[in-house]
Amino acid sequence: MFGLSNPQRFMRFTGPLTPVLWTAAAVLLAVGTWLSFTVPADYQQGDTVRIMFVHVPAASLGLGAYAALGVSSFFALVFRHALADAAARAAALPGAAFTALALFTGSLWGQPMWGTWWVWDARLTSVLVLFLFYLGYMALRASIDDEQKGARAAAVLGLVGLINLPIVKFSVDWWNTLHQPASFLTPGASGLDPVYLPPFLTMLAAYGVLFAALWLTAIRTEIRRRRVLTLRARKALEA
Amino acid sequence: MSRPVDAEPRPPGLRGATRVLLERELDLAWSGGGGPLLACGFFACLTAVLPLAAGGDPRTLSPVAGGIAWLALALASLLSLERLFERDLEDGALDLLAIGHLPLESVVLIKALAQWIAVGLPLALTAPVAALALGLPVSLAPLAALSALIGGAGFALTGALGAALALGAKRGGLLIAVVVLPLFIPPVVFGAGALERAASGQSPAPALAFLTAYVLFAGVIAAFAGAAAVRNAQG
Amino acid sequence: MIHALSLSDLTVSRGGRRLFTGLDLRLQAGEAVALTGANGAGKTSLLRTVAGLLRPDAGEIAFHDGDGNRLDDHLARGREVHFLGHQDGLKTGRTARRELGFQCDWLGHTQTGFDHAVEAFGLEPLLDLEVRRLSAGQRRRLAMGRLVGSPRALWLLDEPMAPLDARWRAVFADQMRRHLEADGLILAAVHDPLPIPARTLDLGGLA
Amino acid sequence: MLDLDMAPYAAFVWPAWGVSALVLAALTVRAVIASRKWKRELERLEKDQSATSDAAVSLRPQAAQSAIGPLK
Repeated sequence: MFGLSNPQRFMRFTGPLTPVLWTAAAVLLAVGTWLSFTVPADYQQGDTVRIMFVHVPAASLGLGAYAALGVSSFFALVFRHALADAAARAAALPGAAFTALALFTGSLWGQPMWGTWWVWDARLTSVLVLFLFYLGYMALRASIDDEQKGARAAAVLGLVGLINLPIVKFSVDWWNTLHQPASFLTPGASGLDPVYLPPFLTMLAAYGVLFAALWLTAIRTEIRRRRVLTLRARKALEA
Repeated sequence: MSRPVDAEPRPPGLRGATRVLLERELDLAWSGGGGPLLACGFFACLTAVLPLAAGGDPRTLSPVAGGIAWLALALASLLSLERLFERDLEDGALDLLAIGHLPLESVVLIKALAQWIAVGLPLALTAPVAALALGLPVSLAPLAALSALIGGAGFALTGALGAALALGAKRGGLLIAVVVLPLFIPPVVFGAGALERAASGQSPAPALAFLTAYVLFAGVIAAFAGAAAVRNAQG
Repeated sequence: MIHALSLSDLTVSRGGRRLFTGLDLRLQAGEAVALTGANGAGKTSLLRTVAGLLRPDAGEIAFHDGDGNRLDDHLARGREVHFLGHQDGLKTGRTARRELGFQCDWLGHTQTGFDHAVEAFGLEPLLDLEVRRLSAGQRRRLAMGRLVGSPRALWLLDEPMAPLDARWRAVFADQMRRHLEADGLILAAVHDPLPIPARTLDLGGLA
Repeated sequence: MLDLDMAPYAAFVWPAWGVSALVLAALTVRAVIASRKWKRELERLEKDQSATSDAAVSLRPQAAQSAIGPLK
């Protein structure tokens, strides 16, 4: 990871990699979608099982993106890498979008099953809380004018959020046992009929590669943006 | 020529410096007459508005009485968090605090302690009264006070961290709420959970244990992350 | 006890803008240095960097004691450095007595520190007033009280005498002279020259 | 076989997939547009920055000289 900390080397390394990621994401998404709609409907859930192929990947990538954000924040704070801060900043929006998608598709999935648009079960509530963490991070970064100070404050919050996530997850699960002894629908992949594995795994891979492509592109853009700002400042100085 | 001996500065020692800063923080928190009245007043307003909004029927209120008391406690703890660091940054006092005998980490903890005493303590005394008004069984009142006291420490510590993070931001108060409330979820869950378990006859001990664990955890995080946030805003 | 301050190859920037680079300075006990330069040249930032409030991009700040070995930065700054910035750091809602008391207690004072400060800057009539009611000059004298109340070797002053009138400037000049005689060090950002013998370090108008 | 007539649950599956596709597309478009915009801007600046530095002597921001003045 340290080798990449130098922006020039990072740009050279990710230059050819990014288009590859984009094409791989497109292919995986196409294949995943095709598989998702050719697999037979579930005898119990009917066609709603197809919603899971977009719901669970979105939730997983929402969490994965926050982990990337937290780890980048750690490097930005401890090693003061401008690149690490760019990485944290770049992961925020896609992560939040994935988490929002997970909430939306989750409620769409829940409606036919439980008859209500939202159920306070442990998993969905945890995704909602993750979304609140993203909101807090983005609100903090947007509220501080000084870019450098805003970046460091956001890095501290990103790291604090990462450390607090398992604690909050534990408290939500503990709360869940308190209110609903058995969560009567465990949409986890574990109870999944093996015939659904191919579409599910393909879609999960597709979301993962897509996030990687989005993330890398955003970091490269951020490096270029900062380079432009420096050049503009220098030009103003010489004018 | 060297300085006369009595002119050697007598370091206040850690206890001295801690006491000195705590007294100042409490004086600032309770100055302007309001003091604990403000926090309790806010709590009373919340408790009064709820039955008006949701209907006064005890059957609907009493099962949620503990939860509402804890929600009010969390929101009331957000009050006056902005005062904790923002004022000191504006009038330059934060620079003075940074070059004292105590490290910034201790300063953050002492400020959180002052916040707990100034806001947490009065709230912990008001919580049972409010909960009873909402229909909480009388037998639960002492537990409500105890859990509110412990939880209040968690709110003060995590709140102090939020206040430090929001330094230099425009709408500080609102930002602190958005940053801090997700981190308030564990204490609210464990605190209200303790009341719920007690109400259903089970022992609240595990919930209180988790609550205390959260407070200790929040203390460590608030000290280091808070000091880093203050240095960032100051530098 | 700080006996010498040395800055080597110091580079400081603020808000993404490079202020100065490659700055060297050696300050011995009993010496004063006046920082000059246009607004925005980085005088305040240099003082804040020495006080540890601002992190330098590069370079080294070292505090040495009497026989030359290096002191731990945190300990030196926590016990031996005074920083008097543009803002006085006073709480307007509290009385002058409490504020001066806090400043001296917080920074570590001698038994007679408080009275010494009150007598040095004529603060007696102001003590029972709330800081809100004091004028800028009175507030600055109150803030200066901590320099005398809590003896510390290195004074970092940012345009200290701006709000003072002629009479109190002379008093403060006298306090600075006594501080230097007692092996103190002074690093002050000024616009008009210091009323005491001092070397000048020009930060160069980069603005 | 492609099973598109999902009768009772179509009203839930299609919006789920539809919105997902929309959001992913929006994220992609936004990322690509921003990337292209700053790439062009950087190339433009670097082109005329190299132009100016060949022509005029590029004025390095002058470092502060730490000249110690005479003892007053």
